[in-house]
Amino acid sequence: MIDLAIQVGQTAKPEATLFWILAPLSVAAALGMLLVKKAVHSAILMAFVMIALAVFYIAQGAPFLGIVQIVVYTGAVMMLFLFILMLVGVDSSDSLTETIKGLRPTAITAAVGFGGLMISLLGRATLGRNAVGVEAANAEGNVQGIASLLFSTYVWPFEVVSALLITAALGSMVLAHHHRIQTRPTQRELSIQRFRSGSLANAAGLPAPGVFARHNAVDVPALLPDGTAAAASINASLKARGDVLNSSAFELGNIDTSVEEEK
Amino acid sequence: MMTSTTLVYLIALPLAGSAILLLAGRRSDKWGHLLATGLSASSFFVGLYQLSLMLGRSNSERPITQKLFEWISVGTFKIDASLMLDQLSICFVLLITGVGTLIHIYSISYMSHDADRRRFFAFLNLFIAAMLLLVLGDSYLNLYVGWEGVGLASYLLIGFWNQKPAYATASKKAFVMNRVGDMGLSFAIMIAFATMGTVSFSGVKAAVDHTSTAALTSIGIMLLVAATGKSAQFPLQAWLGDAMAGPTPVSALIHAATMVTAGVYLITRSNFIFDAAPTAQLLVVIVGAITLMFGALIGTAKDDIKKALAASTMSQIGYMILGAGLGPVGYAFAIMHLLTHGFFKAGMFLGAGSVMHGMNDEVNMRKYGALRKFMPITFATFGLGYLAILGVPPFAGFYSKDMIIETAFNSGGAKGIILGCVTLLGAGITAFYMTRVMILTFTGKSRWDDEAHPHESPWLMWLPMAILAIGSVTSGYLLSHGDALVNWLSPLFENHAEHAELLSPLVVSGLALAMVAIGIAIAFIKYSRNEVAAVAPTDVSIFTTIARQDLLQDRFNEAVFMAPGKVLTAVLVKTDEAVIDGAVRGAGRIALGSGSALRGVQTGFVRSYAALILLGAVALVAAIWVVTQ
Amino acid sequence: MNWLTLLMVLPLIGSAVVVALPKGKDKLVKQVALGSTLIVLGATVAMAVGFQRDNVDLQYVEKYAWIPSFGINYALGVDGLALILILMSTILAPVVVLAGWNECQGGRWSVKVFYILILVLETMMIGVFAATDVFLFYVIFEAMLIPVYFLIGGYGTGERSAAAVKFLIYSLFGGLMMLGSIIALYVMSGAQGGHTFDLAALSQLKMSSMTQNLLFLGFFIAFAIKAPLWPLHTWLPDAADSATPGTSVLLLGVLDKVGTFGMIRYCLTLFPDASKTFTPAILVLAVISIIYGAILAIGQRDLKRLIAFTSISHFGFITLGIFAMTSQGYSGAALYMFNHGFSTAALFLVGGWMISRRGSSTISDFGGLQRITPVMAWMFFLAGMSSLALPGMSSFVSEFLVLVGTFNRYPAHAIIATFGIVLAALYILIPVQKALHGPTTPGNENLSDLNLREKIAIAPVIAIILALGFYPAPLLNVINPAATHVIGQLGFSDPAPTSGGK
Amino acid sequence: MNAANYLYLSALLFTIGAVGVVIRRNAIVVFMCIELMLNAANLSFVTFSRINGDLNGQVIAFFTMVVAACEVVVGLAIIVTIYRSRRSASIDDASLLKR
Repeated sequence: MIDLAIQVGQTAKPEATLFWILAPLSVAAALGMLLVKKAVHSAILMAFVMIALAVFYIAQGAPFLGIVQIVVYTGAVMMLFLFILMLVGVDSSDSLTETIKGLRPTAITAAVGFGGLMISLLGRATLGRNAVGVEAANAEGNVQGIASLLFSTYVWPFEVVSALLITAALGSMVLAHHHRIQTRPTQRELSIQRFRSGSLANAAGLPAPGVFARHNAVDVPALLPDGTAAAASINASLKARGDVLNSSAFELGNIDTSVEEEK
Repeated sequence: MMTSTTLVYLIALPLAGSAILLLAGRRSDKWGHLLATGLSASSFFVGLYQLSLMLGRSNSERPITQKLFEWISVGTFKIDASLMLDQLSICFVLLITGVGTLIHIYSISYMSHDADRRRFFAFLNLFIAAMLLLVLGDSYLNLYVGWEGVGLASYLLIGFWNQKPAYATASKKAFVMNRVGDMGLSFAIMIAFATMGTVSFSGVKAAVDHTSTAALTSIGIMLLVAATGKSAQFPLQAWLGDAMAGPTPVSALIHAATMVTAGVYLITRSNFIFDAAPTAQLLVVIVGAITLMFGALIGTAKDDIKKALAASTMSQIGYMILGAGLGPVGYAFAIMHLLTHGFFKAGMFLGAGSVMHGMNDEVNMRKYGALRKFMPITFATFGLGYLAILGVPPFAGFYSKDMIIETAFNSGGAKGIILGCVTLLGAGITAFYMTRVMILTFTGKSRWDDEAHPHESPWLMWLPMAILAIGSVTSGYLLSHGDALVNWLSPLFENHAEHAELLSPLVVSGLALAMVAIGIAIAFIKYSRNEVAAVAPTDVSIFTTIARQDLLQDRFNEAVFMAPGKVLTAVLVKTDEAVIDGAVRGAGRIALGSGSALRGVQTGFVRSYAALILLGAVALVAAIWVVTQ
Repeated sequence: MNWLTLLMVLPLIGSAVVVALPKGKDKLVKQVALGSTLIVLGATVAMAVGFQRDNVDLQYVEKYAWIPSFGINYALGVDGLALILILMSTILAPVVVLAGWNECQGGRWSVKVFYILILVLETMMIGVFAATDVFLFYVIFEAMLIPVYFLIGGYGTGERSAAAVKFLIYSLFGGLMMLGSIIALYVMSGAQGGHTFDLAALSQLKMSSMTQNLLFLGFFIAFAIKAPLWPLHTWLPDAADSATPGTSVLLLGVLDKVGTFGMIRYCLTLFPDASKTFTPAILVLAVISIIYGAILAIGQRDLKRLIAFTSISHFGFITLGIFAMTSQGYSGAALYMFNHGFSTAALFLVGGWMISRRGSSTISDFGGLQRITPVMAWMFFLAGMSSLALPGMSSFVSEFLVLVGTFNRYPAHAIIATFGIVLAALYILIPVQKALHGPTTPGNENLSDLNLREKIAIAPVIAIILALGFYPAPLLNVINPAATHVIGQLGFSDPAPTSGGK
Repeated sequence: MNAANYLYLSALLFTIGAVGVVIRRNAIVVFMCIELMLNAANLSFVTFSRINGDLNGQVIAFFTMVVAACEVVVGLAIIVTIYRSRRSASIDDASLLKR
């Protein structure tokens, strides 16, 4: 497939076709990123743009970068994004109404100005009218060409960047690491604490979430003897995410008890 | 010129006394006054020794110098700390140390009840040293050091009882007005250096011939300004009356006999300049004439015995300045009057001090009266001084003052007649106000308060008075006998052409005595025949009122200098805060204001920062777009 | 032997010892600080003894490469002027330490910090006068602000923070101007034979008169702020008002001298033509400073502010002398710098003792001190007499030389400036009368007189003032050769006597 | 085919990314928009590489990717940390840096 892409890229016509199909699509996807409410959808559209760019790289004689784009970006980085999205709530959707006064018109005006000026500038430039092409540079293969540059001219930046990578990895570990201020209480301590607290209501531990015939999951609160929902039976983070179901459907009053009466 | 190695002791002895007394502090309370008196006397003996040496030398070899060290030397501006003693300075040296020693002796008793007597003697010694430096310095700059030194001593002594605010103010006034005069001396030195390249007396004297009259006139006028400041001459006379705040011996020594005559010394010393600058010389005469009338008129209205004597001093120095302004003929007579005046005025001041001593420090003459019986010695010595200042023959003033009047008449033309009449009139008024002082103080009925117990002063006080009285009687005759002083000083001054004599000496003496007689008669009629009120009457003529206010000199200074000065100061202080510092603070406020205005941009929302970055990028691209157009 | 480096290192060693001392030993800290400053003084005197008076070249020259790639050297050397200013600084340092034994109390930080700041400042005071590399000079010039900033802001009184910030911003503004000029000089030196910051080399640069004028202004504004010259003076009263007396002494006595020293060392040497172009304007500013400072001093109610304004007047005299371009004016100005250090030190130290005893710096709160505390009153009086340039005090010699030197070339300026001596009498005698004379005002009855430590501290200052008043030759002999040299380099010679046009 | 077309595309994508950074509130989306801008820049680099006929542009693009990867790692860690304390991924909630 790579060879095919190279072949397509080397002839002008197929490349143009490829460009005029993929470019509008990627612009549309990029615009979509701005407009969709759910972050997951944005991520999918982003992935599309990245793959489209990878194709462009390959088409322009940079197969190594194109592959790296797909493997590193679309593969690793986007996965990381999705992973974090799962962590903070896949389903949460943004409100697209603007809260900071005047920001959106400013941004759009600036963007139109920026884009317009850039395109005007590019149009004025004489660049690219007669591209040299990287065929000569890629004579010994694109990977070899990049490698020879990386390990000669750019060896120092290369080393620095490697240091940066390690530092970044360490840094993210430090950031993500939750620093404990006190020692973790033991089971024994927790139990003592429960019994000594003001009420004995929770002495036996928090109630388990509801277990019902029609729905058996941690997102439904248990019912108390008087039939009301026990808020304490739901995990706090579920509550924070808003992923708690209403348990009213399982309340005593709403269940048909006629059979018992017959006895 | 011959050199000497002993001149410095004249100054060093009293200076050492002052330093020892000030540094030793209370430890020297017991013997400090004796040490100071002894050092002053020993300085006097050094002076006598120098005089004896000088008498033994011929006229041209009499001046001697002593170079101590190189004081200032920058480029061509070379000033040695060196002393010069000539015929003129020896007169002053003996006057200063002689009268000074007598006044030291007097003060031992006069100040015996004062807790700070030691400090008083330290200041007196400091004054003697500074005054000697003034008359011994061999250049204008050395003179300047002594000039300001006596100003400092005068300031310290006028303000000796500075716990009284009025006295402290009086001392400050004296110092500041003296500084105005000092400024004149500074200018004179600067002009002399700029035009002649030297400021030593001998150098300037040699350079006079090569110097333009304009430069000499400006130097002369500036020297005159200096003289008016130090000698309380018009228009810088206002401080002298207030200077009577100091203890009476100070008034006698500094503000009558020595320091205030420094202006006369300066003009006489600079005779070569004034002789070559007639305009300046004329101004000297005018200042002298105005002041002698000014002082005399003030003297007629003063009830404070010391202020009346101070006015008299001002007037008498006016005579001296006038004499010195008359050119070569007048210099010697000015000095002669200076010396005789030193005796009789110091004697009278000490007499006044003696009266105050007996009268609980009362100074108002209207509260005296009939003291003749209680203070016979004081009366006698004061009376001799009185006769001397009037110019009654054969007392000292007769010789010296009549000479000045005669010279004035003979100075030629309308100027001579005007000056002669002014001096004659001054003599008449002097007779009037001095007689008034005598009558109010010593004769008539007693008008003093009950708690006053007038008594004669102890011998330590009347002895100096007696010696000075002897001087008032004899000094005139001794100095003028065979033209002794004139001949003594003549080598210093240019030989002069004799003027045609307008009036003969005999006529002048007759006229002067007639004026004196008239003055005495008026005073007798006014004060001896009528009852004198113990409280000054208020329903007096406008002239008396003005004279009592020192001819409005203070009001003039207040209105013309002090009030505008205060306004200027206040305005400038406000301006400095509001405008100059205001501009600085304004710049700060603009920075602060623009900062807090721009702070509005910092909303804390990352997205608005991002929008700003985007705008910045747009601006950058736009700039590129424009540049690459 | 590298005397100058030794002088600069000694206080640093002292401050290192102070750092190493354990906490709570305040007295020991003070003793160490005093000892170090005395050792520095001894070394300075030893160095001064070996100074060749008639040699107009820089002496005790040291030069080591510091940042070779920019042509920056650690280069030191002194001429007569720098020598006496270093001497003045090192004499004042122990005096200040001894006089202000307790003034670090009430500060934001500890006693140790106070003395570390003082000692570090002393190093810089020496360095700023000794530097012959413009870059080194600039670095020290700016770095000196730091200890002073903390001394004012940390140990002062009243609105000390505001005053410290005002001082800092004013000075930084001037420093920035100078930095611009220095960079321009550096760039130009690159085009004319190699990049350098060496003062001697830079003074040989050729530049257009426009360039020279602009660069001159950059330097001059920095120095005019330091000096301070009207109308750039308003930081000084505030700073002096808030600083402790000791800090004020170092600030007015030494740091401000950097301004006038810089005018001679840098403005005149680097830009002779521009100096001549701007001389008329500068002379006018100097005369305005003299009169304006004096009048404002008369109008002050606060003792410290009054002293600050008298200094503005005195700096006017120094500037006048420098730009009069005569040997008398130059020598007078140089001597004035030295003398002013001591007369201001005396005023500030005694004034500071009065203020700390009375707990107020308003002049009218005092009264009758001459009867209660005679020694203190006498010292204040003598300091005042020195400030009004009474003959016999050292300041008279310098002030008169400045006036005579100015009169020779610019009579009108000299005449107006001379009116300053009458105003000086007023601005000294008014506080003397209010504070020392008159009846004892309530609240003053129990003030104590100077103790032995204070007497020992003030005695050398007064002794120097009096001794140099009668015998200034030791200093003049050091200054004079440099004076003739500098004036000659600018193409001037003393005017000959004019004979008044005859 | 004119290589400049890629540059136009790059400019458009960059602009869209910039707008996204400004108007979206979700920190993760903002982050993705930043990635979009970086990618747009990379496209330019690759295109310039082609126009100039040497591989330097591609190497720079490669470096950009590495740096972007670092940035993502750290940035997402920050987002997680903020989320942990504030229970929100909206960047408007982290507005402590205000007057």
